[in-house]
Amino acid sequence: MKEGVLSKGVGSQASVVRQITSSVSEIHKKIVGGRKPSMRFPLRSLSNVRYSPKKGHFEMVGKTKERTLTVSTVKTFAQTLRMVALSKELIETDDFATKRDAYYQTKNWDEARCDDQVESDTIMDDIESFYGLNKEQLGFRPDEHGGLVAGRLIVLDQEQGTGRSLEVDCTRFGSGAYGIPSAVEHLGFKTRAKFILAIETGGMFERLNYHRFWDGADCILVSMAGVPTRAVRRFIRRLADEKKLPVYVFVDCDPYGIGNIYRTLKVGSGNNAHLNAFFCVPQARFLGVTPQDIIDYKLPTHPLKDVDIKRAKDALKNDPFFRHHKEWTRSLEQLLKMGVRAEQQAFAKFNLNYAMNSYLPAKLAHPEKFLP
Amino acid sequence: MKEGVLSKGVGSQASVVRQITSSVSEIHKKIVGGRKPSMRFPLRSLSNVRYSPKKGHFEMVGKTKERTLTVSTVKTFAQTLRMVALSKELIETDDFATKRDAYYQTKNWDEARCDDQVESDTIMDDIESFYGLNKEQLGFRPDEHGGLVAGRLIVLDQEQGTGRSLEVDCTRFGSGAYGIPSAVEHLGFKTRAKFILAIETGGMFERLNYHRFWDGADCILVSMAGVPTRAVRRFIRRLADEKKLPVYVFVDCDPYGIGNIYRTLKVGSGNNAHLNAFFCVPQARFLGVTPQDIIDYKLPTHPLKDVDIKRAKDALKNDPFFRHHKEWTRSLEQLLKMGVRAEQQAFAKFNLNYAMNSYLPAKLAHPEKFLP
Amino acid sequence: MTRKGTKVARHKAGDRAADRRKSKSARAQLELFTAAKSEPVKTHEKASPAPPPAGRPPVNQSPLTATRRATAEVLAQKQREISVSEFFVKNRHLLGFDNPQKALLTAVRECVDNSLDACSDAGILPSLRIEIVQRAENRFRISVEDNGPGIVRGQIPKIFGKLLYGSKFHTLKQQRGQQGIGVSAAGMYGQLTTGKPVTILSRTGPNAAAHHFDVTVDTKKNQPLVLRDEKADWDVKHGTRVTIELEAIYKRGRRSVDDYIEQTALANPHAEIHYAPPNQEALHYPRAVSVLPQEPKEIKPHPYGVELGMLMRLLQDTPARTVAAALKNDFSRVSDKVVAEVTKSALIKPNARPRDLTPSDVERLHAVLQNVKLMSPATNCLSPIGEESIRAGLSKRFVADYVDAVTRPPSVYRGNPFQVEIGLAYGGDIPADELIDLYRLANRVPLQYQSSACAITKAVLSVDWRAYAMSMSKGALPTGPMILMIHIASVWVPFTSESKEAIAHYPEIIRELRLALMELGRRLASHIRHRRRVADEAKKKSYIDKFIPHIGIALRQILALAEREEKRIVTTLRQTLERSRERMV
Amino acid sequence: MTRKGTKVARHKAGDRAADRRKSKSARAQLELFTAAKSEPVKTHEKASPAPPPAGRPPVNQSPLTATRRATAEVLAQKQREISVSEFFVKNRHLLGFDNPQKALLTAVRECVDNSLDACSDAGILPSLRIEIVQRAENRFRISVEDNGPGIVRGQIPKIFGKLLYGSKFHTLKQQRGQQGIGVSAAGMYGQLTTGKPVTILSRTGPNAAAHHFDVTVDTKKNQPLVLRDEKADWDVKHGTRVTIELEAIYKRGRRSVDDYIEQTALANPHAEIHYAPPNQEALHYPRAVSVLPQEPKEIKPHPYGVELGMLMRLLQDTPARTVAAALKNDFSRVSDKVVAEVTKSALIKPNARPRDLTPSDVERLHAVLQNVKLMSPATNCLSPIGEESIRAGLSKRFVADYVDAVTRPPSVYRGNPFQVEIGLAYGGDIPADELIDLYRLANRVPLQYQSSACAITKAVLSVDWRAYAMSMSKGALPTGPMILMIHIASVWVPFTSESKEAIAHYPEIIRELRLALMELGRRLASHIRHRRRVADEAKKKSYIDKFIPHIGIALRQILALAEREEKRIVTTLRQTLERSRERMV
Repeated sequence: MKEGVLSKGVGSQASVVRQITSSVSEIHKKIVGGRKPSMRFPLRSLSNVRYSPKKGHFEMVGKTKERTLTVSTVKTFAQTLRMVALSKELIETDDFATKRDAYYQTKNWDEARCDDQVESDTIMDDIESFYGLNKEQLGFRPDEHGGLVAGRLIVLDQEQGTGRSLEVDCTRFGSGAYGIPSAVEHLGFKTRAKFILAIETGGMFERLNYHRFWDGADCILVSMAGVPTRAVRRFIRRLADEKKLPVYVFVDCDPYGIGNIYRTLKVGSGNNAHLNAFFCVPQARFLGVTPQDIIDYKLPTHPLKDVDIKRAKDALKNDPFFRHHKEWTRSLEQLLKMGVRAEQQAFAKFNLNYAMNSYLPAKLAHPEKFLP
Repeated sequence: MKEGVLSKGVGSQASVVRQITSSVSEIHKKIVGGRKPSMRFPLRSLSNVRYSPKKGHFEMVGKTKERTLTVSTVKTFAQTLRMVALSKELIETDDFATKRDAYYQTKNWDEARCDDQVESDTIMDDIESFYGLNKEQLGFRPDEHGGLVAGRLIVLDQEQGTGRSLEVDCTRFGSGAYGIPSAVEHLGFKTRAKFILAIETGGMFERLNYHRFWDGADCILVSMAGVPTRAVRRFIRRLADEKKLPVYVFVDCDPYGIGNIYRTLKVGSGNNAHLNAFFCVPQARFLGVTPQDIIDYKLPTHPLKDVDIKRAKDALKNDPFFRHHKEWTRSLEQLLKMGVRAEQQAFAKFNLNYAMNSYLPAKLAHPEKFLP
Repeated sequence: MTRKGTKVARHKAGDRAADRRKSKSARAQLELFTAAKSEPVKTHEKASPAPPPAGRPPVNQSPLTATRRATAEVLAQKQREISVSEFFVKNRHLLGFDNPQKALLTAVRECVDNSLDACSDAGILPSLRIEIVQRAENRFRISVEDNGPGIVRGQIPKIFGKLLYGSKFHTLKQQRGQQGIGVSAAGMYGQLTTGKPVTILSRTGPNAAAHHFDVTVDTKKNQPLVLRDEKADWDVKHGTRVTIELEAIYKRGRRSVDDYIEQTALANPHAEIHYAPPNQEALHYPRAVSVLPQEPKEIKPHPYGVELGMLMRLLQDTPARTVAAALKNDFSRVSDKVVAEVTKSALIKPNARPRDLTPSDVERLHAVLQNVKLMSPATNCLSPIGEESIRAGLSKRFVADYVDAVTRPPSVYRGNPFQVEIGLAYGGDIPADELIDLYRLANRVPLQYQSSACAITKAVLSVDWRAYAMSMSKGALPTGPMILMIHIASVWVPFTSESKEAIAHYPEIIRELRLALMELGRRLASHIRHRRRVADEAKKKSYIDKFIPHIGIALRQILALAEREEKRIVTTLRQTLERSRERMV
Repeated sequence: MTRKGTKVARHKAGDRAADRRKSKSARAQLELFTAAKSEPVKTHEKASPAPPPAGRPPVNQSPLTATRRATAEVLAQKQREISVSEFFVKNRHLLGFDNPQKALLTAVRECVDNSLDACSDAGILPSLRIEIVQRAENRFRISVEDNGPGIVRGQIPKIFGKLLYGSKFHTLKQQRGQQGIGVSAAGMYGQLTTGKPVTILSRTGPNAAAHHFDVTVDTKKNQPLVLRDEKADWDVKHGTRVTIELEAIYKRGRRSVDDYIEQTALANPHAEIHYAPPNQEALHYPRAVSVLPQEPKEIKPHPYGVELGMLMRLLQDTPARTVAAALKNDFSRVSDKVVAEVTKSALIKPNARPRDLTPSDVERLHAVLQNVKLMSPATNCLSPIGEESIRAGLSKRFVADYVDAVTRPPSVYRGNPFQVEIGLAYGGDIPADELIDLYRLANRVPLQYQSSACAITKAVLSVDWRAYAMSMSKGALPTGPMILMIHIASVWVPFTSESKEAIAHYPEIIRELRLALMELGRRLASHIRHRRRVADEAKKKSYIDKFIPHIGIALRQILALAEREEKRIVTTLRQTLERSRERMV
């Protein structure tokens, strides 16, 4: 058991098992009493979401739906309970199942089996929101992971089986890096870094790591490789929370880098609002590349594609986060007016290490100017 | 300079610089003599490729094309030479440029600049085949990397700047893993493992790593996450060559897992034959999942999609590798006849650790039965 | 213009000039031609069109009138009347004789139409015998025999040897034939392609003799030429047999004669048909209904849609003494009340003499007539197939889950009554993943060509079938296990061409079609939904058995219960759910 | 059949039965109807069609003949001749009067065709004045005035008041009008929709009086009705003005009258046109060529494609004494040698009397005539626009980089000579990213409707334009900066309908079109390639200046050379390359 690393409160393994047992006991009692049990879930749709500037992420408004056990719902009810049983077993045996694994597990449920993974994923989402816990706490993991770390950080883990503590020193991997596992709840951290730098592309991450940028700048580098996965977001969040570190984000200057990568990292996504409390990083700030940087640094650009323009206009019109922050509204409008985008690697035009030697130091001297 | 880790022969940094200087001196002499210089490249097309069962990979037959400096070729010639100049500078300053970086560097070449990355990539491919070296040896790197390692392996690297040696112990990452850098030429290895297990999905890799499968089985686990990148292939190749380790491959049983992932890892790809000498892993053997496994283990399956069927029929008809090995011909025909595919995670149906506790041990007891 | 283009062109021009030199009057023209070539000609300015000259400049009296070739007097001598037969010989594609395959179908159809119409007029349940015999590779002999009233001897030559001759053109009632062109045109086509006359055998009753005629058309005069006229032995009590030999191609499948005859049987359930296709087994379509359709009655035109010029003409020609009488006698559905209302609005005295009305009087009258509220035309001029018969026919022909039909009440376009009826078959053996089949019929005659140009197709496409649980792509017929049979009955079916292949897009017709389609669509959708509900119910009931055990398993696993407790959960829960189901139903 | 479907249907059937009760004769029918409903009817078996009865069973003599409604004699009394005017009043969509917008175009076109033909016959360079005046919301008055030869007084009523009357139908030569229907049909449409007669003003020469006629058509008789016939003052020396008032809609843009007139000017560069559209500035299209096109000559039919029936008829009617003479006199291009060859092959004596030939003689003769080698028909019956004039017209109308034209030699379909010519304009201001514009012309008359049904469109689609450096999607016209103007001249243009909108798909015509298109395509492709080569050459030359300095830079960097050495590299290399370029050119 990994209780040692986990906090004892909400979400600890023992408390999850307690939550499960007590909720299922309720159902048991109702059934035996000849009544129809029911479960109440927060509504997982955009209509139940708002942006909370205070909490810094999208949160649910509180609309719920109740699912009562009837002839129409008996299949879903049975599937949900069997999935809860699997979750309890995983926690108790200290194992995990990826979403795909769980899908294959349902193949043993005869008529109650899932026909595709969408079906089992939905059941998992239901359970997640029912208990107010995240999948990882329930013993499930996403299939995707990814995300590399280098720099002034020691990750605390333990050996499975022996339970022996491990210290993973992220300064000691040379040109390699530390690969973030798909579940990070059990990890601990030791660091004296001043900030976390989250980077869009593997190319830029490698350059900074290769030249040990983290050494001079006293920081932790995280490669997101596109839109960050749940594991990467949760890793950054836990690290930033526990060690009170600011998080700076360095992505391409285009509606994808701003609207998808940065926004998802910082405030989460609209249709998974029940998870944002775990998976967003409200302390994130936007270092660059900003539209103004394109002008100031005369960066080589490419024209905005139709899909870029649509994405930016959508963000300005519908996204509560961008609409809340006037600085962002101005910047996105500026970008649309300029009609171009620029990549973080565009600095390579001047020289290969310009971003590292000139741009980042200049920016990092004034974090107060970062976009929110 | 990293000469310490690199071998002194062909491909060492000094020898690459010598190769460049001497070839360009030739060109210089011709120009000054009023003659038109030329460069000779191996032809990079399928017509110049055959499968060498002895070498275990696709190799070039030896057709070449000559490019003489004329009015029509002057642009490409100028671009090629400028790219060579960049390569030499990278090696001498012990730096590197990703393919994207290099594209941005061309933006300084005024009229000779590249309009898109395809153009600069082609020039890079030309240089690669002209010198018979790989990009990484020339100071270039792919933008994509990825690939994680765990298990009984110590990677030897050194600190950039200080030059201090580093030992990265891949048993000490806990639930995390070692992320392979995009260039691996400079790495060294220490290991007593008995084999390398290359795994298609991150999910299966995590499961095996989490349960320290490498501990009992005495092996090195590599997560390929789909078709392996150049870095992953080169990493496995160098490790297997230097340490004389067999490589077992564990992928989904479908035409993509067999025809794309496994085949690319083992023999390389047809249209990059000039690189296969570096990037393929001829010692790789196919552990599973085999079509026969589907029957033997009664695995849950999905029907083959049209694209799967097309891919398998193509392989049977056109792929020299599969055509050479009768065992493969039989297996692919069997798969087509069954009309289904199965994933490596399908074993999760029986129980989550069935693949680890039952399937893999049974298979590993008889590596001689693996498909070639 | 490139060098190359010009060079080739000059060469050609040179050739032509050389040709010209051979003709007597060429010299002058040649010089003019050369002049025109070397001197750039001033022309109409694209960018800024010249403003019109002030006033009216005289038309340019060409300076070249010296070369005039003919005077008005010379031209006048060439003016001649053209016979309608000559006209249609040159334009036979207008009548459906575009190509040998279509010609076969058209010829058979014209004969069958005539036979069915004759039986209908005479009140005889039709019994047809259709035979196609191959005579050479591209030559066939068709013969159509009926048990109709026969044709009196004196009429036979004109009916088969003269175009635009017949009984139907001036009659406002529902008939298959309309213009007195069809069967004589089929004969003319045969004559043109094989040189053979049309052969007619006809007998008007058991006491009359049967007559055998061979007839061709004298196309210059549009008059019959009788090659044979004799009495004959014929063991048929009354009826007519027409035989035509023609150049043709016989093919099976869609749009074939076979297909046409099958659809004809479907649309005429009261007819019996024997059909002997070339080189194949004969087919027999027995009668499905042993009662004649109601006889369509002849009617007068309805005022809606009558055109101004027509009304003027009518008021000139009427024998009636007053406007009121003229309106009442010459139109249907014009009552005294309507006359009073109409004449008042148009500021005309009802007892004015029709010929005394000024053009502007008539214009006002015409405008008022279009807007006054009138009864729909009498329905008895139309003879729809009827919902029962359509459903019976479809049920017989197709293995379907669901068959429905709608016959709309009669309506009117441009003064012509018409009526729309639609049959629908759904499910069963009908292919579910293809575009639906659409059978188009006009006055019980199947339409096989030009589907895309037809108002029927347009109406089907204009309905959003996705609202009725069918799938449908933009611009295409819906997809699904459905067949539509659409019949338009009218005293005058507005075909887009003489070959009677497609119906013109009159808004009134499309509106009626849409109403019928949407009614059927709604009923179909409710059928499909009902069927789905029934299936859902059954499925849900089975859920209790299937899934409750899993709730038991899960609870036992999570709460570590005993097996006995698991069984109790399953039993109790089943009772609870079945109780509540009973309450629901 | 579901419960629901049946229920609704029964209800309706009940309604109809109730209606019927009101009619006198309904009782008996109603009983029959009920019987038919309750008793399942035996029918044709779908799965196993009954085998044909052995022998020939007698046709079913219906047991219900007691209800016969009419006898052959009664029916015979209704038979009547139908006037062609009546026919076309009911079927006016066949003549292009489908809707008010198209009616306007058709009426203008018929008048303009007549004027241009008259000028051509008389050898006068045409000068037309076309005017359209709006009289009410949907009412217009068109008038077309020409400087033609005029019409003699006695002919005016028939030309404008009788359908199928004219000089052109029996004449084998290239003309715009063909059947003597057009202008009288336009007048008849005007009369029908507005009640107004056609007004004609005509004068045959400076010494003759001008006549003013108002004429309508008596549709029952297809005869003119003259409402006015008087002398008039008219300051025009010779010519005709026709005025028609009609219900119409005027719109601008594609397929408009404006468009038609512009294309007419393009196809008739020898004509001057003044055009005053309604409520807008007038336009003037001056003459582009001051020479009359060659006069098309009348010819005899060519033997190719003459049909068997036609040949039989001809041999019956000919005044010639021998078969040889008949063939030589009544056909064009039949020489003595041809006669000898043909009669020998057909086993016929050349001096046999034509009337003595048996039908099988004629059949053999017909077969032989189709296969014998004959000269193409005389070209002088056709009057193509000509390559020069087409190029001149296109150059004037469009800002293009490249203009080309091909006039094919005359060819023949079904005995009718025809000739294809095509103009092509490419590049310049013509939009590059749209489907090409296609102008279709027949005997110099623009065709504006039914493009997709036309042989011209089919031929353009059948050519693979991608082979000629254009882009093209399946089933669509090519895309690119190109305009095609395609003219078919023939003594008889085979339109698919009377409204002259599309040309029928004769293989001979499509073949000629394809040959002309492919010739133009090849020349266009070589033009485009040449232009690309020129551009490439220029680009390569600039390469020397642009890229050699980069080779200098690279070499200096790699080999660590001095700046002086870099300059030497650049200079030497430039000399080397320029030397070899000179050798190449």
